[in-house]
Amino acid sequence: MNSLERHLRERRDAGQSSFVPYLMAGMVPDWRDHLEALVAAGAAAVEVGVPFSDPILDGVVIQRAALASLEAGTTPEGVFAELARRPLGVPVIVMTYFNIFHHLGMERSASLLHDAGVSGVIIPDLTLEEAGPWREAVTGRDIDTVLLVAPSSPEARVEKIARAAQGFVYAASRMAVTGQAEDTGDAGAVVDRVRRHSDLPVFVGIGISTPEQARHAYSIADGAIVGSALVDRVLRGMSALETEAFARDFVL
Amino acid sequence: MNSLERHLRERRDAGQSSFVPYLMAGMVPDWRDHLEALVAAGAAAVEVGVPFSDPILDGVVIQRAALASLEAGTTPEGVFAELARRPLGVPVIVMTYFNIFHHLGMERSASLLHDAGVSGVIIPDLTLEEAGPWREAVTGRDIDTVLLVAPSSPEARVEKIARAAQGFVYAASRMAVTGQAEDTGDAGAVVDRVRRHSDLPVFVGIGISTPEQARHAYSIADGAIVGSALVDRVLRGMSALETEAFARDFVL
Amino acid sequence: MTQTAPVMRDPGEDGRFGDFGGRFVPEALIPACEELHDAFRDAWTDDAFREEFHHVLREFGGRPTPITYLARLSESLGVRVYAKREDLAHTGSHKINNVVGQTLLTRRMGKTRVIAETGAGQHGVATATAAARLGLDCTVYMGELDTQRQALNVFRMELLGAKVVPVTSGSRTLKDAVNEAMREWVTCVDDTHYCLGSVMGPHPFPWMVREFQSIIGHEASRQMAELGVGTPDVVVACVGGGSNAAGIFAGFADSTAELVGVEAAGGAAISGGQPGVLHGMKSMLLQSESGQIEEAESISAGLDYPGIGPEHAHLAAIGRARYVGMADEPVIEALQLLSSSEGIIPALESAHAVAWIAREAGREIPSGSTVLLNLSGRGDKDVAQVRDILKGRS
Amino acid sequence: MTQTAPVMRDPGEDGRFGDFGGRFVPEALIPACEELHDAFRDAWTDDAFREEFHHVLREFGGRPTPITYLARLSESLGVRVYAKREDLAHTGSHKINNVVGQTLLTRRMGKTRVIAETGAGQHGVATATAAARLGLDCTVYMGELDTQRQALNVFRMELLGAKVVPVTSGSRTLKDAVNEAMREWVTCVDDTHYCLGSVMGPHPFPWMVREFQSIIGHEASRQMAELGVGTPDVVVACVGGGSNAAGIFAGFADSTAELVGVEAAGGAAISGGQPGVLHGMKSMLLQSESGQIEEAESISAGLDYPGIGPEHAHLAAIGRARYVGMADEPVIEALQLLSSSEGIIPALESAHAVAWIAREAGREIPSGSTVLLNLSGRGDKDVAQVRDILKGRS
Ligand SMILES: Cc1ncc(COP(=O)(O)O)c(C=O)c1O
Ligand SMILES: Cc1ncc(COP(=O)(O)O)c(C=O)c1O
Repeated sequence: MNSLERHLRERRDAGQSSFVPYLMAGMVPDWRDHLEALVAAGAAAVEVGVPFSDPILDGVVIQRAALASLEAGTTPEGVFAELARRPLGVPVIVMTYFNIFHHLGMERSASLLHDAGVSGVIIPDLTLEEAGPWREAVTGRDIDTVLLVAPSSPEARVEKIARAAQGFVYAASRMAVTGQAEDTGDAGAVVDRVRRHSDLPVFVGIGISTPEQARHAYSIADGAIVGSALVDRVLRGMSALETEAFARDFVL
Repeated sequence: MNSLERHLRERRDAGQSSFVPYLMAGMVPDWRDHLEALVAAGAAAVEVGVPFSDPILDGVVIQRAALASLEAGTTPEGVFAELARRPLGVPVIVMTYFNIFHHLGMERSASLLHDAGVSGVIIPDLTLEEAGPWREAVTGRDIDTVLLVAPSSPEARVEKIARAAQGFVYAASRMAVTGQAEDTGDAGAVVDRVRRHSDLPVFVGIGISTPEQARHAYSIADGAIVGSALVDRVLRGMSALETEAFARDFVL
Repeated sequence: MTQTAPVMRDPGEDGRFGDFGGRFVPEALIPACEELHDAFRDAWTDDAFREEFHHVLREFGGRPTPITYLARLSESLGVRVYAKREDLAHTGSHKINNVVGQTLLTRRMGKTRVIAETGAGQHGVATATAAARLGLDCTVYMGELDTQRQALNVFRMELLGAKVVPVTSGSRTLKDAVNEAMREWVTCVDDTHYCLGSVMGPHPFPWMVREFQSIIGHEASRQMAELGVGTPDVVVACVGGGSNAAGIFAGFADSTAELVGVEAAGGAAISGGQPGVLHGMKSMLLQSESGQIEEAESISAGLDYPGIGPEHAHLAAIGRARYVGMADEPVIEALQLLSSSEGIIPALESAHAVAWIAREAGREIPSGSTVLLNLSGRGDKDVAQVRDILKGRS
Repeated sequence: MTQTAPVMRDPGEDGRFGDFGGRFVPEALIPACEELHDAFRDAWTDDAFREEFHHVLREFGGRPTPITYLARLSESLGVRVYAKREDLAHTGSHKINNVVGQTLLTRRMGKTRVIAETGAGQHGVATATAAARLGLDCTVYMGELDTQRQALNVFRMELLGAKVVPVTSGSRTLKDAVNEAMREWVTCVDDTHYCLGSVMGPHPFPWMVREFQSIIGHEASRQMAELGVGTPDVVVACVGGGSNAAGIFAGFADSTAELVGVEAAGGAAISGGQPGVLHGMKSMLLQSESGQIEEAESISAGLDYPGIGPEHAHLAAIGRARYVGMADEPVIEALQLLSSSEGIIPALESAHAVAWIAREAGREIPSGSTVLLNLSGRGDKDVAQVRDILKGRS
């Protein structure tokens, strides 16, 4: 068991709900400060996006963040170097699209991630069937490859995913791309289905954008992932201090 | 034999070359004065155009005259009425396209032409094969239907046309529409071919635009028809007096 | 069984269709018309020529064009509508049939050049196309106004190697382009064939063009039989000069099918015109009180012709076909209807025929009837215009 | 005789073509991809489905398209060039084959709606066309920049009853339209099929689209035999995503013919790209140093794609086909050449293949060779652009 999973299991077993905020690396010059503010607010782990030109699972907000980051000259290696510079104190999960790692080379990616202290990755366009070589590359590097379950995933598939999952299971609350939604959608049903096949922590994501929604997620699952709601505000100029305050409301 | 043919034969037999000028009725307000000037200058007969919207054997100059005339409101019946008002003293030959007579009705056209004292018609799009009903309509009304021979007309056809011709034979000097040309083209050959089959007067037309060309026509045929050269000048503002002077040069 | 003469027959040496047709041209053109008549008559009885004509239309022109059953339209109208898809022929309309025939004939006559008139540019593009294929010189006369309105088609013809001459006389549109082409032809009959674009003009053009276009009707008649439908109750085509209509009528004139030609209301030579003589033929023409030819007016450039082919005038006179006028408004609606219900954007010309079917289904066309529509061309050329019209409205 | 597996084979459950292909999509789309895979596999082994597919392409799509021997071009180049005339298919290109297949499959899956991406609008118009015919709802995603540059195609799709959604993300062109269509598909997989426009995307799209397009190659192979030519020495097609090339290659991959794909020089994924993952597939892609996808650049909108279908990446890797880049300048010249010598104005895309033949005849293509050109589409859509380019120069 890698450290990410151990950490999250411990929290779960201790009855602690996990708030996992997402920010896009490089989207604002002080993105690193925002990450630290999130940690200060009580994030159980942070998700750090590495921008990709063609983010097919992202809605307009995170697309805009990716564009801003790319325009600022962000590169994957730059992000990893920045993360390596100083530990954040909570597990760092990198979220990006598979081409970033493929292009860099899987071995090299794994080694850079490891050196940066990254303990998990979410690659939304790398599903179980295609993940083999990648998982081999990160093996022995203390990096969990997080898998998603969607409302559309049939039972048999949930079972397969649950069996292969590492770190936690990402339960997509709805058939949608990232964004800010009105409710937690189908999260309950998805979480239930995952639970039937796995005792890993289950986090709800996609659309979670208010403390109320997060609390509802905590009531049905082990944690909530909050991306667009946060990214949107940071893009609009929210300061790191304000980020901390905003984030606190999501922490139980 | 109708009076037009008799008149022209007499001239021919008396060794007189015939100058036959053309003007478009209604092309200028004082078109009638120009006709009288032409007669005063010594025209053996005058050709009077009745404007038609789609004159396929006419070049730009006469097209322009037709347009001007139509825009001035000229109608076939108006032209005939004007011609009927007072005789010009020489035979009048009306030139127009067949639709004008067809539309008016052939019987009615023939009767109006007769009443106007018109003694010949040239209908460039009414060839021998189609002329039957028309020739019947004018029969007994002292109106000759003049036929053309073109450089392209084969021998057998020249013979047929020559046999059916009335008034005179119109020898087209070239494969062209009306206009002002540099020379008398193939006139010599065409006239020769006509003469082999007919003892009617033969007049050369199409492109004849200078006194020299006319004189050359007189040397090989019995007369010359001059249209565009005259029409062009009248359209450009030549007065009736100037028309008389201009025309004199064409009269031998 | 007595054999009766076909309704759409060989008009003989004088090119008469009843009272209409004939050859009303300057004497200078008579030999060329006669040469053409003889050459066509000779070629058309020559199996090798016919085979080459069919071969080129098959391998270059995209024939046979299919017949499409318009299922959704039929359902909504209550009549069974089949479309003969001339829109799929090379260059986008039936025009290719005629120009392939005439250019092959041009070569056979030993001529090296063609001239043509064009209105919006369809026939000009088709002629330039067929000429390019055979390496014939090509000059197209086009009203100056039309060269401006249809600048893209001018460029298209130039791409195809043709020369486009703007005609500045008269109304500077199609009618005058015909006049000018005739005038030009007078000067160059020796090496030049005048490739006329419809079943009009002096004999033998109306007959020859009908014969070349009759491939539409003969194909359609065979295809309707193959589809198990047999003779349709009604055959409908739009009518400008009348070539696509003549082409499809030719396959059904001797059958029980009712034949309907749809003219633009503003160019309805049959219902709004009178007998007259223009462009070398006697036919029905739009004319003023004093016999001047009037301009046709229609949103559809291809139907903007004040006359109609003489054989149509004859078919109307003997009651074998009837001709109706269609206003612009329902034509636009019909274009939208066919596009959205069948995935076929018709030419504005062809949309006239669609509009008549849409209007008369369940009325003049009894419910349950079988209707064969000649879809003479595709609407790509018209899309910008239709957009502007619809935009202008909203 | 041992039976060897076909070169362009069934990529199996995981959709691999050697190192390429696969299915790299959000988890939410996996069931839809699997459903599609199963539905296609089932349909494609169902004679009734295949018969309906062929029937619709025959009676609605204008198939078979002919093969035209390009006599004058061949003479001037010293090689015998035959053109498969996809320009004569309904909507003016090979795109109709794919969309007819996918819309029939949509209905078979019980879905009532399709979405599609489009660049310049060709695939969008084709999808809207096929959807209209079946009465399916249709939404087309189109880069906002493209909706402006190709406003007429937007209107065309609207005429056909489709809704066009401008995509404002990223570079606001084709690449982003695909992204957006994928994103949208995530939200509506239940009743909606994503009708992808080329042999790209996640499995089963590259395979399925190739199978639908293979009708081109199978027809062509039969026709070349009927013409007495047999297997050509070279088969040439332009390559954007690669569907028309895959379609014609499919008829000759197991023959001795050399296969050549011609990419736009500014979008040459094979010669200028590296392996990567985009739009659900692993293939060759234009990428920056750090793995960002780069914009392709070409005068031809249909080749403006930074990737290529995975099977082409595979065919290149195993040496069965080769891929060359072609700059804009010779493409314009090739368009002019084919127009003026054969009376066929090709699409700018297809002109890439013509340009390669014109350049390599007597060089890489030995004199006397037989060349089969896939003329993927007609140039009507490009005429205005070509005019502006040529005008800009003079
Ligand atoms: C598509 C189409 N249909 C019909 C016509 C009208 O011509 P015709 O009546 O000779 O078929 C045209 C003329 O341009 C046309 O382009
Ligand atoms: C005429 C034509 N050819 C080729 C292409 C390129 O697509 P593909 O490579 O999938 O055939 C397009 C795309 O729009 C096209 O319109």
